[in-house]
Amino acid sequence: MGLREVLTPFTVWKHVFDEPVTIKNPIGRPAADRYRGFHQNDMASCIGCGTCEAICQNAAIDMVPVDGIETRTGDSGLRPQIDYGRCCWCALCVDVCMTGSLTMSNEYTWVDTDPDAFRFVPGLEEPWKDDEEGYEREGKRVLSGIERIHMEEMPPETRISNFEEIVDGYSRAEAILEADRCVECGLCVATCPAHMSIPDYIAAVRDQDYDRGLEILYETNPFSEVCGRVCTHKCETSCAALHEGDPIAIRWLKRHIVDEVPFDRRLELIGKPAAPTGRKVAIIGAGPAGLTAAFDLARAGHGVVVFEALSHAGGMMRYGIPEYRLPYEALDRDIGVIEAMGVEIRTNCRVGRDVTMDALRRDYDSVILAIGLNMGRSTRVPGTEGPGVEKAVDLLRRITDGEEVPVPERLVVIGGGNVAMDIARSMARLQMQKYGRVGVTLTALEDIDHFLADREEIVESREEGVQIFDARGPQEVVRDESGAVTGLRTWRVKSIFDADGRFAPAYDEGDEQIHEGTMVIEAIGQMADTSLLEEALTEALEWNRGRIRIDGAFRTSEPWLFAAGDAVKGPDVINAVADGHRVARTVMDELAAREVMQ
Amino acid sequence: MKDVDDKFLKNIETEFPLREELRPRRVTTPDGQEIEIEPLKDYFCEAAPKVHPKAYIPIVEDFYNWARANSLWILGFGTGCGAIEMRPLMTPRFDAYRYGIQWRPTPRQANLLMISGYLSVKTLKRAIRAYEQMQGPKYVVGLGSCTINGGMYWDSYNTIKRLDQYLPVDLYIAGCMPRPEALLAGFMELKKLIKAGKGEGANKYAENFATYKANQKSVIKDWDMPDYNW
Amino acid sequence: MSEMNKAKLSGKTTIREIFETATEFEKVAHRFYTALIPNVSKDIRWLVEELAEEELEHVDLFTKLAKDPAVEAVMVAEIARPVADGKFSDCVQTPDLGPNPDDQAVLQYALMRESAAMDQYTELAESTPVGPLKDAFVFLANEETKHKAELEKIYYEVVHSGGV
Amino acid sequence: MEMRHLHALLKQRHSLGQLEPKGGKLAFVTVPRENLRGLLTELRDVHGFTHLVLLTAVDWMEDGLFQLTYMLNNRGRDMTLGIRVMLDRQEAQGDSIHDLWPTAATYQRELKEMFGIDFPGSPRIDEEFILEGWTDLPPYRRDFDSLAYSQQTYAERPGRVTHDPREYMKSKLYPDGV
Amino acid sequence: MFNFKPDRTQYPAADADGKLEIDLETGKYLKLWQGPNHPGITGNMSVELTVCGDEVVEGKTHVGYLHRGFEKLMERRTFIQVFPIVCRVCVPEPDFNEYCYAAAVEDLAGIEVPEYATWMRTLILEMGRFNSYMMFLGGIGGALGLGITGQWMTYVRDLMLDRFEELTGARIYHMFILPGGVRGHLPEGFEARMEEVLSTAERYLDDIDKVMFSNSVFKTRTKGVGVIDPKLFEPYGVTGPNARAGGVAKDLRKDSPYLVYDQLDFEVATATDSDIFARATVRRGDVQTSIDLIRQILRKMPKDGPAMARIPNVLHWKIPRGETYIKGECSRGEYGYYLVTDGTGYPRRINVRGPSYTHAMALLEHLIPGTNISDVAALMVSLHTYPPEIER
Repeated sequence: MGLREVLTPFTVWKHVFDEPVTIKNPIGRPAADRYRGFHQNDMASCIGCGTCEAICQNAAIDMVPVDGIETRTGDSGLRPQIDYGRCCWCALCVDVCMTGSLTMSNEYTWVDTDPDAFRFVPGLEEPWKDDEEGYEREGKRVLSGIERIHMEEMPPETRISNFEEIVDGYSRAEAILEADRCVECGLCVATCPAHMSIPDYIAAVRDQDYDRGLEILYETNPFSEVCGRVCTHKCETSCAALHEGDPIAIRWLKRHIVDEVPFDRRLELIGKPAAPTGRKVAIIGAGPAGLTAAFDLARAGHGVVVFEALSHAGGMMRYGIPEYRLPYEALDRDIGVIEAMGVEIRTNCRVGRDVTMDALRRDYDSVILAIGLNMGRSTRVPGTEGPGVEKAVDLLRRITDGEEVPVPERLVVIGGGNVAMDIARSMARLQMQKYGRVGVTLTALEDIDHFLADREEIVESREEGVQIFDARGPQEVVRDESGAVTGLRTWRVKSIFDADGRFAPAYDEGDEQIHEGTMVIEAIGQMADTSLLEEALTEALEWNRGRIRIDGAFRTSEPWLFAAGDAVKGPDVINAVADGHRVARTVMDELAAREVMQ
Repeated sequence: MKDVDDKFLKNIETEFPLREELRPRRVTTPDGQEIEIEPLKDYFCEAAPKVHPKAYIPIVEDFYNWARANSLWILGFGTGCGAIEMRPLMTPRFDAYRYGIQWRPTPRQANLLMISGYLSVKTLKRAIRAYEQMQGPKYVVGLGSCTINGGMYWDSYNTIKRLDQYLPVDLYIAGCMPRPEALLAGFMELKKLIKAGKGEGANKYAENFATYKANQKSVIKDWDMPDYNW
Repeated sequence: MSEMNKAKLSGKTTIREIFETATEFEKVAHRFYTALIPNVSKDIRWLVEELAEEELEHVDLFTKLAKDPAVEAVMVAEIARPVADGKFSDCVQTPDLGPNPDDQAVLQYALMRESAAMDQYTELAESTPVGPLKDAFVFLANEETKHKAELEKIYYEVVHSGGV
Repeated sequence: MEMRHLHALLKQRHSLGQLEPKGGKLAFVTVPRENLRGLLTELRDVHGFTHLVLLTAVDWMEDGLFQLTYMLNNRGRDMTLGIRVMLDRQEAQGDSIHDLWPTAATYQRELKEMFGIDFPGSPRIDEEFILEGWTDLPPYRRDFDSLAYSQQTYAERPGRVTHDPREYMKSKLYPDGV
Repeated sequence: MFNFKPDRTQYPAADADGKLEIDLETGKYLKLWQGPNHPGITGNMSVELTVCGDEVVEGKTHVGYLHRGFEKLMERRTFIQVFPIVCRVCVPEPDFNEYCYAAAVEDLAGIEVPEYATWMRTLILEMGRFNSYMMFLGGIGGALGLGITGQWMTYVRDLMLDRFEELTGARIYHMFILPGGVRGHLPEGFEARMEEVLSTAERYLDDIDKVMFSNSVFKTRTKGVGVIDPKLFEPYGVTGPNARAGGVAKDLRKDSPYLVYDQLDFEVATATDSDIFARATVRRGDVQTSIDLIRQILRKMPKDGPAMARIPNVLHWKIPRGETYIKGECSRGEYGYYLVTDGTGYPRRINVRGPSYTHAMALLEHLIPGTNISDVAALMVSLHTYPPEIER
């Protein structure tokens, strides 16, 4: 031990004159900008999807109803409540948040004598509600996929010359990747008219358990192969994933399941119908609503006969939707399953002509009217009477039936809905086959943002060479001296809806245009052909603004007659399917009730 | 409810007998005397804790409370992870000593027990002992989520979930773990409580002694200490 | 509204007279729609009933205004918010109603009537010097325009409904 | 390559299973219980695997097996070999290696307590290690349900309710399911 | 095979299962419990000492006071849900758990981590190592009654915690390294503020050299005390600085480079005496290495780049069956995660290999007999053990 070793330690006494490092007032010292303090939630952008609850490994989050937040499409109306007797401030909930509404402040002081006080719903009244500082995740969410897996499609130049299906469908690998993005919040289920168990069948895709997937599909939708292709997929508008990225391709995943299960296996999985009950139900119209009802009723053991005026079953699914969107074989397979349940479909049998309503009423326990909207509306502007002006639904029907339809070199379509796109694209294909080029002009009252058609329909139409003139109000079908159509005269629509979104058109007469074409196709709307009801029944029934009045369970005012589908509600396949289920359930209840009465 | 494989179920009486040194027995003292001893009774007082009455004159009680509030002596017992944020408080940067707060190495000198987060059953046993050995009036502060509702160990088989079932908690500080600044804020709040005469944890413990004991014994299966060790 | 109607109106010299005449026109319209009700199929009867109902509302309004001493103030207040016509003319046709018209035909007919009435009141207003009388015509033109706008909404819902 | 070479060398003598390499420096191999001791001794004394990294178990309850993993490391050549021994889950018993590596005694005590795998002869094997007064199944076994035990034994703070968004939306928007 | 048994000639012999025949009632021996009530860095564990006078005859370690059942809890959590709890395994140096776990998951799931993230991880680990050594240097002085080191080192550690806070958003449990990458980028001006901390640290360390390492009292109390025979290193699984203090220049950062250590220049500190003093000097050298490494990393790391790889949706992330072992050199030795997956969304088994497990149990029990009561604390601290990683 040297003296040096004894003395050296004393040299640090020099620090006695240093400025002390003590923080003067440490209580409430601001934490770093990124500090993970107490939670904040932007109530307006939160959608209550519960993904935060799902990821919390401490079960610290409850989803609770909050005053002033309503349950609506795409928002469950629930908000996260956090238990600070559980939280570990890992901020996984922030990272996984689908909308980015959940963040953290850098506030960290919370002292209380009551252990039950440490629960709160962020975004309501906490003092740090509006603090700017605090943890937010860097960029968009990374814990679940943002971008949709690309769907392979036939390129425009290939598809325009034929009616082959455009969309390829996902491969297994692609489907798994896409299904993987789903967070299973279930917000979509309420939006789907048929309330399909969307998260469950997406989980089945992820697990590669297609049998289970198919069974789930058939619980709520016997037209899954059709819907997997042409559904208006409103579910995707309430998908939690769309707030930061693309919504899950729910429709394509549904299709993928059906694609992966061979038809025979499908029949096996669906199984046999229940023992016959001896009851008979007549259904008028073999469209999605009628056939869905038929499927449900037949499965329950009731005898079902479907009356179809046209030569094939399927209704608008067959005669309205062109083959390139929905191949007939796909539709046939869905209908095949329904027929396998023992449903008898009498095609070419028009009620009112080949069989009367009275006869149906007499011979069957119940009758379901599912006639759809099969008559096209006309604008009835001057010049619409006479040759050269067609209605879209009529033309589509004729194309499906294989009839020869007139194909002019240039034509004009009026309308901005899916039917307008369907006819425009169908005619474009026919023109391509006949002339080698496309000459279709599409005009619509609505501006492009208000088109009722699906976005991809518009995009694909344009890709295929359809010229779209939006916000054009038709004034007259122009004809030459011989009466032959030469074009359509339109005015520009300055605005079409008022501030409340109600129809209030304003035209600019000064902006007039003539769209050339030797044919005008009107595709503005459809209506039901209720002539089959005949006068007495029409008088006997209650009506509601032009449609047969039904109650919540699809009963008409006549106890034996039920109505469903587009004719009473609207306006797409999945709604019709949903209606079909509901009306079938009512009919079954009624039949059971009658059983009890007797 | 879970299935239990009986093979592994242990009988508390036979599997966890009282440790040899705690059993009543005859011993020979160093000076040759033979005596009977019963350690659990001989070494500890059996009397249960009593409620500490308030001073008769309010102003005196107020004075007591003021004094108590300004000498929070913490037992240096890091029962869980939160203890690591107490070290900065003992050092110059945060310097809790200036607020009359200091750490003591033995329960006899301390009046504040900080339960710094989760408590395993094994530590709970020691914490109870430490608490009971402390002189009244004494206080308990729970740090972090774990003391409130189990925290991130909510599904653990070895940690208690609610501290207030086993010890009378005067105050909770939220966080996982709470920062030194939050701890200081907690101490200031505790001082206010004591000054207002609301730091009544020890009396609560005395009043509800039977309930606390029953709760403690329901999780500490091998109870091998006297019911109250002070 | 025919030229004859226009002639009838342009001869009037007081507001009260104008309103009384206008009321007459509305009554005629009401009678017309009421008579049409049994002629249309039951499923579109709601439409004709609604039209008749609305004409009747106008009758009530005009009758009340004709008796109201503060009519001028009411009118001035009303016409301070002019209603613009959007000229949604593809539906303003004059269809031959025939014995059993359909919903679209009825609507187009009604729209034509409202449109014509609106035009005529507007014309009368333009040809009348500034004063209470002019205000009365402007007011009436406004009323018909509002009515037409309401009909246009129904028209869009009915005719363009299936435009999916 | 080296790992493969070593495996080829030892395979016959110790009835080793297939070598499962994980990258170049880590590999796993299965050995019958009776060959374990010989293999470990040879690896330690001849091949430089002198460092016992860890000894732990994996419960393959569905197969009725416990897997013991002996992780050995050759520090000079930076090679790690995971040696697996499969034990019958019923009355599971392993062979103590505390005389090869004294530190193994600690691991074996833990395995006894947490999995119920006995290692006869290992020092202090029957003493309580981490747990105190434990009366239930050894907690690391798969058939021990931690959450259920926790809920039975300790009281959770009451008063929390949560709602499933999907079911809640159903109750609000289409209560009768349609 | 080896003679690891301590010299017990003066004391009663142990019987076959290791129990000593000590009759406490003779009055010659006394049982003394050290801990668990203990605020020092040895933490919440206890040693049951049997003493004769002030000499320790036997020491039995008791752990489990901090047992939370992590390895069980991890089996109940999905792969992402494990991420927030791993850091709690070791309180003073949590980042190593995050790294080892993330790397193990990435290994089994086949995920390539972006370059920026690997640099960031290295930075975080070195910052964590620095903090851990700060606790050691404070603790070793404190254990011998030199209170000032604890005061200084806690302060310096706190400065580093400020840097952690601004970078990761938390002081102690950073939860920054997650499977797939890291959670963020360096904040603006971070390098300068870090440099300030590092130079402050160097100044304080300089003082530590004067007040502790050149202090004759410290030297006398630590030199030749608590010597671990290097022959014991392998059988007792001694790694890291404890082994380096005995001349074994093994450091996984050098021997089995992970992250970006192969792109960094550094030397590992070693000593030869294998006593408490040597173990303290090795750590003193290592702090300097860490400081240099942090500077180097900040200089060399890419300025920008993605922080996260694309990972599957964490809510239903399944990893195919497999097993792996990921290791690294933490401040106390070899730290490793043994991860077994079975194709489900949950780990089949995770085993945490903490260096304290071997150092604080068998080794400590072996070293204690024959020491003086007052040296036991210093001995425990010098092994640099953290109880939470023993019992997990």
